[in-house]
Amino acid sequence: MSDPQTFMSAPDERGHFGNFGGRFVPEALMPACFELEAAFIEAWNDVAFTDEYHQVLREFGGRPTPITPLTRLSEQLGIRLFAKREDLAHTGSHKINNVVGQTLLTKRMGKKRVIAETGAGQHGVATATAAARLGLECTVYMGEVDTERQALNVFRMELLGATVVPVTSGSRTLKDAVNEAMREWVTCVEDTHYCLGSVMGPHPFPWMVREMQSIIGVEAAEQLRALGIDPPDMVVACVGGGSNAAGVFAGFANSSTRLVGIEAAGGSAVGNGSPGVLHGMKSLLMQDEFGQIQEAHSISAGLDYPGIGPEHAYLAESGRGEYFAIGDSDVINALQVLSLTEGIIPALETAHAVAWILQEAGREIPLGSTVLLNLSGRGDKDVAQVREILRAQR
Amino acid sequence: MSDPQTFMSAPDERGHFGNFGGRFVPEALMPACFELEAAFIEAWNDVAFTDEYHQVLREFGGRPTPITPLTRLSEQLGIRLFAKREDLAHTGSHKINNVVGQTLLTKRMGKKRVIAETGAGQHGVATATAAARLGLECTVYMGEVDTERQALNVFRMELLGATVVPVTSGSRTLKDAVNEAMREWVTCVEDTHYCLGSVMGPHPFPWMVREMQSIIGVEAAEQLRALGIDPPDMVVACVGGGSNAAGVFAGFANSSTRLVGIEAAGGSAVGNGSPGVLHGMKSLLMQDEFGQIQEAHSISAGLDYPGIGPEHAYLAESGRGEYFAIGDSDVINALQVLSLTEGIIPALETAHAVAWILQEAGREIPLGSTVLLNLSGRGDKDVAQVREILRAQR
Amino acid sequence: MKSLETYLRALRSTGRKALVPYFVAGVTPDWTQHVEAAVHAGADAIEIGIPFSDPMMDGVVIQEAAYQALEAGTTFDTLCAELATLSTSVPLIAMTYYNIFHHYGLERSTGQLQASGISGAIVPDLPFEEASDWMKASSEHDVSNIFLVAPSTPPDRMGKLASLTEGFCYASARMAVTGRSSDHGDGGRVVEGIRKFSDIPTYIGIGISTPEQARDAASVSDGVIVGSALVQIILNGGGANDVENFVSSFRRAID
Amino acid sequence: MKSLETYLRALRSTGRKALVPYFVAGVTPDWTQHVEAAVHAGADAIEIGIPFSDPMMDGVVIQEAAYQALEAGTTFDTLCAELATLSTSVPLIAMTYYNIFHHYGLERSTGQLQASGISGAIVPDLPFEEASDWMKASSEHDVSNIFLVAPSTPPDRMGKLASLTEGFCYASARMAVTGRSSDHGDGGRVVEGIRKFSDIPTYIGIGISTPEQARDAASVSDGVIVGSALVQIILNGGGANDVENFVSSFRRAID
Ligand SMILES: Cc1ncc(COP(=O)(O)O)c(C=O)c1O
Ligand SMILES: Cc1ncc(COP(=O)(O)O)c(C=O)c1O
Repeated sequence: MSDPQTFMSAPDERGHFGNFGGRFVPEALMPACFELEAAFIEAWNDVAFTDEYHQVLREFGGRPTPITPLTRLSEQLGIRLFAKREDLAHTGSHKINNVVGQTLLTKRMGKKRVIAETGAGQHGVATATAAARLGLECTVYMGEVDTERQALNVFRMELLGATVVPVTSGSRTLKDAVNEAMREWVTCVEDTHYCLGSVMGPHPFPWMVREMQSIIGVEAAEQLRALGIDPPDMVVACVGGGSNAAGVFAGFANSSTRLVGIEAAGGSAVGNGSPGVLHGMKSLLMQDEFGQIQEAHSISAGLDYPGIGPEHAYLAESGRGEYFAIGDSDVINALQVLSLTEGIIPALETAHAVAWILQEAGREIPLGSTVLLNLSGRGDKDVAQVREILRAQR
Repeated sequence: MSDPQTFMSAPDERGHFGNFGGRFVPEALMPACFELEAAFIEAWNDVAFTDEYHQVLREFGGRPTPITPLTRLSEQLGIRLFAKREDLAHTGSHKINNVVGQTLLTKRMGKKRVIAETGAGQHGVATATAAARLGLECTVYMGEVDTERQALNVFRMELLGATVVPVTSGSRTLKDAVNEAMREWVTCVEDTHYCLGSVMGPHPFPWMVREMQSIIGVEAAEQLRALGIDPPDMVVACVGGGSNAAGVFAGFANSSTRLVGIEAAGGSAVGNGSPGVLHGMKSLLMQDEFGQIQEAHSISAGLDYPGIGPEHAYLAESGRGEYFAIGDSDVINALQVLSLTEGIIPALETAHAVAWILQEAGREIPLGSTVLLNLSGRGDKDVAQVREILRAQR
Repeated sequence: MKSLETYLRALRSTGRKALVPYFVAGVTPDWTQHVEAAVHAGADAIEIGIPFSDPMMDGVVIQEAAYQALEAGTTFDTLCAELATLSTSVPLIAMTYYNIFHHYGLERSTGQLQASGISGAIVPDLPFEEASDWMKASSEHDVSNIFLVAPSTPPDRMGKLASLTEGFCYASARMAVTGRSSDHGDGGRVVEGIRKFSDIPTYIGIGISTPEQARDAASVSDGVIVGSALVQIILNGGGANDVENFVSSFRRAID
Repeated sequence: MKSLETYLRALRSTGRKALVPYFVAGVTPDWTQHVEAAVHAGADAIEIGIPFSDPMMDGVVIQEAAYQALEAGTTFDTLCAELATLSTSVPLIAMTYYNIFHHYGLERSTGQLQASGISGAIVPDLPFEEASDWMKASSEHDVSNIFLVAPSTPPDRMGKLASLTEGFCYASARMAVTGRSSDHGDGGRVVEGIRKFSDIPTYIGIGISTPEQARDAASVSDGVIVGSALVQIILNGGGANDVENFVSSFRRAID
């Protein structure tokens, strides 16, 4: 079970990572899942496809993203800290990797439209972006509460030609946007691909999205090797659904590197969750004693999700991955520290990982360790919110 | 005069590009200009320095930025259009190239503080960023009107540890921020470097900033060559002070490529200006019949400047560069077209260059031409403003 | 053969088309009286929706009802206790999402269903590939495991579902979640497909909202399931009388 | 030697310290009366600020005055016309930024200065390296070209400036723009430096705002220039009387 070779390869044929994963969707969607799985496997094994995917990420997406040595912070913490700069990717986060892959696949499947869910709007903007590039139609489902909180991102998607549909059911946030996207997908599977935004949902999504994000880890491992670090002692990433974490972990799964995922304390599926079934997957979920899904509460919209991707549940259960949680107040501080010390304003999601490193240097992270932080996104989307919070504190 | 070899090399020893440039500053600042010139020449000829500059831009700044073929737009316009993606550089525009160079130079000169002017805040944020990375103190002068219009950028600079000083003199915008930064520099030249944000000001700034931005053009020429384009028929860039244009032009100055700069119609120093002296340089300026400088008026804060860098004035006068102007309404349309067609929301500044290409394809730009657009920055900073404008139009 | 299927096959053999109304448990305090009214008006079986926080297969009407039921404190335990007070002659069939049973425990869930007089379960987000544990547990408690077949289901898969489903086979009339559309959809085509593989009773559901649609659907199948249209009446404040009138009108249409 | 220098050398030879008040032309409609009042109170020369939109060398007080003057419609032409009405015995010295003259034309500017009775010019953003055209034009019209020397000016450059400046040499008391600070600054050190190279009269300016500061500065130089403190009085609404009192107080202090 702890043979590193067994981690982060393909799931079993029904999409299981150990006890997690699988495919829990209405019968009407099963054919679409099969079709997608077949199309993905076929495309992913076709060099022409993967070449195009890599080319688009290079020419359009801004890859490879650099590794930045965080020199001043390293000195302060007594570790050697590096950042993988997904904040420099087009649209400002790792989300572009996945949507470039999925929109190319959409075209290859002969579909002319994508739908997507979004929380804060990062995945929605990324999807609208990749769709615009290919001339695909795009509809994005977004909780009504989020459309109000993130009105500018709604406008951004509209500028990119997408239609944004406010979701008025349930808590009117990300979780409900996923439900609604699934409902809509049922009605239009013929010509529409559901471009899911993280390593969650029914098979093949968790696997496919991880594969499309693994470019982060593959690049990072190579870049660190060039710096003489092979492998680093630890890789740290924030975890909402878990796509940026899965992507970076994938480059180090079969090494001695400790893989550390940081959840929001108010959305901690590993820390506070239990096995369950939601959004097409079996995974760890925050739920009450009768299996009703609980709402997550986090300062960062991208981690405001009561579940976690099934492969992370498996990594957690098997011990290959370690998962910790960070509360809202530490997050604001971490954002400030990284900005002040290194000139990089991280996304609030990313700031969770930063906060954990600040907290654990010299404790969970032995002094002198080499640590790779996956800097999943930039904080521009968050500065207005952070400003309000800091004002309220004063 | 039109021998391409004579363009975009060093200015004469007093900083003249033809009839323009030079050094028009209070006597108190002359020694600082000499010191800076000497330090720049010495550093720029020291491989250790240029290596570090390149390394920081690579590891921290996100260089090289890619060239994106704008396939769908090319098809629509009947030209072959490519974009140099400065929007993917750290902090979202080409401004980072210059500030990385100048802050490294600041440290090398043994100074521990930088000051800067900013209009919309892009150069201010970039300077604060580069200063934070090196632990330099940073003060940014910003017109009071702009601090209100761009409150989020003020907060961003503060997050990065900079002090933002609202300038209450004159029109309380960029022009006055430059005046104020110069006034302040007089009082603190000893330990403070003035990190000027464009190819303007007294010698050596126009030359130094162009050199530090020329990485754009050098990269682009090489990248296009790899695509079999050597050289392109035309390079198009927006022009405020002119740093992104100078940077990209520098890669093509000694070729047959047409160099085209696009000013804002309300800030058109070439189209509506005449020779004059401002902010330490002789250049083309918008001024009234008695030599009072006029306020520029543009939808885009970064082009809201009544002057232009002296080397551009020279390129315009000599005919090596061609300069045109674009009005506000075409800019909004161009921003929408690029977003919808290619999935890239450009900065309003950049959208001027896009608008000109949309307008002139098949006219000034012969069908079939290969054209490089310098995509100087991303539009995230502008979406709130664009939203208001489009709302007001409806 | 589990008891539900025996019952429904016998029903069909009388020539009667089955009418299966759907209720959300706990949506109002008097919801069990609605169930009784439906039976009184001629329902042949009752689908009991167990509310779930994230009803992915349901449209706005049932979402809203589930939300109200949860807000009112409905749990699997409370609704089972209420069902125990119900004296009705027709089969009860649970409809909910897998997480409810998975979290409660499969063995414990099916035991409780049986104890509450529920003889079948529809779990729309549990495809047969993932259902083996559930099928094992439900077999031990005489709970029939009812699968849906969708218009998109390919023939080979249809055969598999037709052979696995117990009690009846749920033919989805359309590619949509509950409560949408107004025509009678693809139900007939789906039923035709199922009948190539099995003679199990086949009912059409999803989007049947008028007596006319029900008549059309019943004419090509063994019965109809009526959900959102009925739940809407209850959300509008309708009482047992309204339920009885509504169900009666469907009864008359399909007889 | 141009006439201004002849005059100022003669003044020095009498043992009198020069007092040079600064006015912004056009800041109020009666600004020329302020000039006259200053002369009446004992000013030895007058600095006439020609307002410019972007006064890079000036602090907030003079900025504000220049702004008001421009708003009132002051131009190089209007202020010269007004100066022509002035009958005063002391030299007038223009102070402005290079763009004003550059745009008006160097030859035309110096001609107009001369015609308006202005015998010197301070152009703080025109270093000698860029000044040859200007020096040529001003020579043709007996306009003395006055250079500033700053505390940061290195010795070799000081020598060059001392040899080029005409009329007097402007010793900047501090590294600052006009109107700041309260001590007497580095003026003495700067004057000392200049005197190593030239015996031209040397006046201290920049930040001289009280009679005490003026006395200190005059004690180590040939005269003082008083700007912002005086302009502030006018911005506050002060009239010719207030100007006269202000200038008198400085006169008394340095005599
Ligand atoms: C910058 C950033 N990081 C992380 C996340 C969390 O998603 P995931 O866990 O799938 O990487 C998001 C989601 O919006 C994000 O925008
Ligand atoms: C994106 C962008 N482009 C262009 C400019 C104009 O500056 P320059 O002409 O120096 O490139 C700015 C200035 O803020 C900018 O932010």
